[in-house]
Order: sequence, then C-alpha cells, then structure tokens
Amino acid sequence: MLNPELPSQLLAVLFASPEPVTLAELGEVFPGLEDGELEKALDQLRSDFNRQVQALEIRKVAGGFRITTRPEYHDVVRAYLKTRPSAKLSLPALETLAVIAYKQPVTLPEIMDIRGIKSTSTIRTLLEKKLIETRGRKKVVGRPIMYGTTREFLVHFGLEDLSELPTLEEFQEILAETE
Amino acid sequence: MLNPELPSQLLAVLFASPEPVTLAELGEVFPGLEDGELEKALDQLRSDFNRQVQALEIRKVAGGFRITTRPEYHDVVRAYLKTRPSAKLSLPALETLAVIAYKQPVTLPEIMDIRGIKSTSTIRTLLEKKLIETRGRKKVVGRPIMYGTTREFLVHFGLEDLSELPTLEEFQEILAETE
Amino acid sequence: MQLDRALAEDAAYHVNLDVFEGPLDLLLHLIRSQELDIYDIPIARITDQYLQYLARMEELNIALAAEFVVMASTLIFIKSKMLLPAEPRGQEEDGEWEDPRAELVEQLLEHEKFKNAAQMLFSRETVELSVWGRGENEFEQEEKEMVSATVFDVIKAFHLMVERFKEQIVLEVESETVTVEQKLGELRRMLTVQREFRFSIFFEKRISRLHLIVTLIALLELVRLREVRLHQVGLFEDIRIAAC
Repeated sequence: MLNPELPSQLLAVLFASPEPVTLAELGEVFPGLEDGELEKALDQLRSDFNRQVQALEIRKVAGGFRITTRPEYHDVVRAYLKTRPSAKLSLPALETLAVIAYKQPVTLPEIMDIRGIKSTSTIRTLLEKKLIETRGRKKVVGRPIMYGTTREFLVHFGLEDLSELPTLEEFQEILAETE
Repeated sequence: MLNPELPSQLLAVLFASPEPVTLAELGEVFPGLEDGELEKALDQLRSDFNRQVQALEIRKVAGGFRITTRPEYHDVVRAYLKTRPSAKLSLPALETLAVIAYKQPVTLPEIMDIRGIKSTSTIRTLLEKKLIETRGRKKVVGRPIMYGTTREFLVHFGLEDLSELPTLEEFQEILAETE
Repeated sequence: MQLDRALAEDAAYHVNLDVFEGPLDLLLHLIRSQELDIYDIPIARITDQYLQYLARMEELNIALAAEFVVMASTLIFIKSKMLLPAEPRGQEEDGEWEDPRAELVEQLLEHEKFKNAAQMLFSRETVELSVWGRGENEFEQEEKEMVSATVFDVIKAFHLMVERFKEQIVLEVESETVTVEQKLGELRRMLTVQREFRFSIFFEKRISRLHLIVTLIALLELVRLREVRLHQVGLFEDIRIAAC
C-alpha cells in the first residue's frame, strides 16, 4: 500500500532543496520503503502537481527532480527580476563607501591611503548606484576630484542627514562585542 | 474581467522570488490592471493553491506574499537537508527585541531602563542578524541613536506587519493574589 | 548551573543560577516563585534574599553585572524609607502617603510584560523555523552573501578598517626605511582613527630620528594640502593636529 502522505512529503523536499533531488537521496530520507514505492509516489506527485499547478512543473533533469516555472511564464519572471533593485554591495564597495561617508569630501588618493588598496572600480560602482557623487576638485597639486555621499545615500540608509550616521565612539561598545 | 492567466503568472513570480513579494512590486510587473484586480487574482491563487497543494502554502508575510512548506513537513525536510533545528535567538536577545518591537523607535538607554541591564551584546547580535536597524537620532540632549525592527524581523517571526503583534497590555501577568 | 541549596531559611525555594539576565529578572523570580503580592512586596524579606543571592555569587566567584549592585542599594534605600513613619503632610489635602516601593513595582511590572512578550516571540520563532522557502540556487546564495547594506554595515566596515590600521601603525614604526608617501598614508590613517591628536605623541612613540623627520615633512605636506590644521590651545600647550 502506498503511504498517502508520501507524494506531499516528496513535494516539500523538492521545494526546499537548492538542487535537483536524486532518487538515492530520497531513499535515505524515506528508508524502509518497498521496491518501486518511491518511484510510484513520485509519478503520482508529478502527474497531480503538473495538472493542478499551471505555472510550475516538476521536471526530471540531469541530476534528479526539481520544481521549475514553466517556459510560458519566463517572461513575467524576467520582468519581475528586472524590477528588483540591486542595492547589494560587495565588501570592498562597502568599505569604500564607509571611507567616503565618514571622511567626505575625500579624494581618490586619500581613499587609497586609508584603505591601503586601489579603489577605482569600487568608486565606479558606487557612482553607478548613485550612492556617491563628485564634489569638485581639491585645490592642491594635481587637483584630484573629491567625492561625497548623495541624497540617495541618505534615503537608502534611512538617514535624515549626515549627522545621523553613528560615530565610531558611539558604537565602540557595540562594535567591540565579539560573538 | 479578470485575466484568467493572472493567478498563474503571480504564482510564477512568487516562486521565482527568494523573498516575499509585495503588492507594490507585483503592480510594477503587471502594469495597467484595474483597481483591485491584483488583489482578486491573489486571493484566487491563494485559495486554489492552498487547497490543491498539501505540502506548500502561500502566506502573507512582511507585507508581501511568499510560498513556504507547511510546518507539518518539517521532519522530512530537515531529514533531507540534514540541518539541525536552526539556532534560535537567546532569551536576552528575544527580550531586547521585544522591547524594540513595542517601543520603536527606541534608544539604548530606554532599552536599558526596561531590561534593567546593559544590552550592548544583544544589540550587536540583532544588528548582525538584521532584525533591527538604526533609525536616526532622538531629538533630545545627546541625540542618542534610535533603533527599530526591520522587514527581516517580520519574516523571521512570520508576521504580516507590526500590527499583528498582540498589544503589550495582553502580556500583563494575571494577578493571582487575593484582593 | 543549578544550585540545589535554598538561599533563604524562611522559604524553601531554589534559585536557578543561570537565568537572571539582570536585577529585575532576579527580583521578579523571587516575588513570583514565592507567590508574593507584587503590589505589596515584603521589602525586608526580599532585600535579604536578594543580598544573599549576591553573596552566594561572590562566594562562587561569579562576576555579576554592576546593575546588580546598584539594585542592591536601591532595595536598601527603599527598606530604610519603609521603616520611617509616614511624613505628616499637613498642607496637602489629599496628602496620600507615597509608597517608596511604587517606582520599583512599576518597573517590575513593565519588565514582566516584555519578558512575556519575549516568550511570544520565542513560540512564533519556533513555528517559523519549521517552514522553508524555496531552496535557493547557487546564484541566489552568492547574491545573498553580498551585503544589502545597512547603516550598521557601513560603520562596521569603517570600524574593521580602523582596527586594521591600528595594527599597521604599530608595525611601520619598526621598519628601517621610510618615505614621505608612507608617512602620509600613516598620518591619514591616524586621522581617520582620531580626528585630532597631540603633536607630542611622535616623541612618546620612541621612533627613530629618521622617522621623526619624515613624519614632520609629511605633516607639513598635509598642512599644505589643507587636510590638517595645527593649533595650540595656550602658549606652552602641546600643538594639536586636527583633520580639516
């Protein structure tokens, strides 16, 4: 007799797995099944799910079974992914942003000195994301461009003005806590 | 007339997103809909999907919609992912979080007054986990930094929004004493 | 750690040593576990039990937060006030006696509400930890490792950088050769750690003559670049170097 819960249990596993799930892996999660029981449950799940849920399907791919959106829906998915703002920053970009936020207006050579690393490409990323802007040139030899944070920066970080940025002294205790 | 394809298209988007998708975001993906059309399609999708698919459900979390496995299936999923129950927050962290959730925006000294003890290390943990964030400065002497809860907080505790929290009065211990 | 010994002779109760996050937690435990009326706390008894707990902790060499000691003195203060006869309040018509315990009671009740709210969060978390979203693919996981930055991420990045050059500064003092460029970088980093410092620290650091001279040249360069200001508070005061 087929365990009536088995197809649903399989679905939960397929959904939560980051990769296609193989029969062998499923065998480990559901030990003690009769020969062919797993395959039967999977077949039933696939036919039920693929019939009931129009937008998704359970497919057999190279590595095993997985749930995917159906090709007909790729356009909407793509449209959605495009609307997602990528406010995410790499660690080097974050570090450069921190130097600019706390030392502005600041020039590239100064940023380099503080970070100890060339920062040209991260500057470009931050300019593209409109988190920083140029602030004229410094009146010294070479007249390097100065950078500062933008209004967008304040909005993104929920700050009314720059004075709302916490200072290192204020956060000393919190930052000194090691986990 | 409701576009009969809309519920399925919504499902494809919900499935594709690793985070809860808000109505506003969906509005961007499906422009030009009539007032209430999106909500109607979502309602239909939720009721169909939650009825047909036993193992999964569409839930309203953090002002958006997301698909999750149902709690009944946690054993099989955990067995497959080979995860232990994830680390829960410590009681002090939960207590600090409760103070912040109910009193936000709230400053460190205010949190300390209620908890009766310094809370820097739990603040650090909560900031790291992005369950809380800074919220500018309070306009009083010393201009202390204020804290509030994040969207991640809502997701972590499965809350639709902050108003879903019981009121603080409900936590008043019932008096066992004879009057 | 569990103490299997009753702390007070007048009540057979046990204190679980590891649960008290602060003095309010301990007090609430003493009151609730003995089913005392929180609106009419027997302050002498509670104070004794509280102090015994502190003494016990000391015996066991367990360091308690300073807040525990502060509360001890608060309790003793309330206790002494309770012993005084109520002050006559001739002028006040509705001259009600102000209970010295009132403020503490309010604080305890407020604290208790949040303790209960924490329990609610705990059970919500338990439920939430038993559901899973769609498994994230490699690409999404990678994206997740990027920081969707918050103010805390910015200040943490800055903090870590500052910590990094604190180490560097120590190292560079030791090196044999030195250039003005090196010193410029070093000074800029120092100014990031501290917006202002005293000129004399260069002498205190016991650096070599060569380092000192190069440092002075670099410092003058920074003045010329208008990155720092030198100023003196009083005639024979130390010169201070401040970021512009």
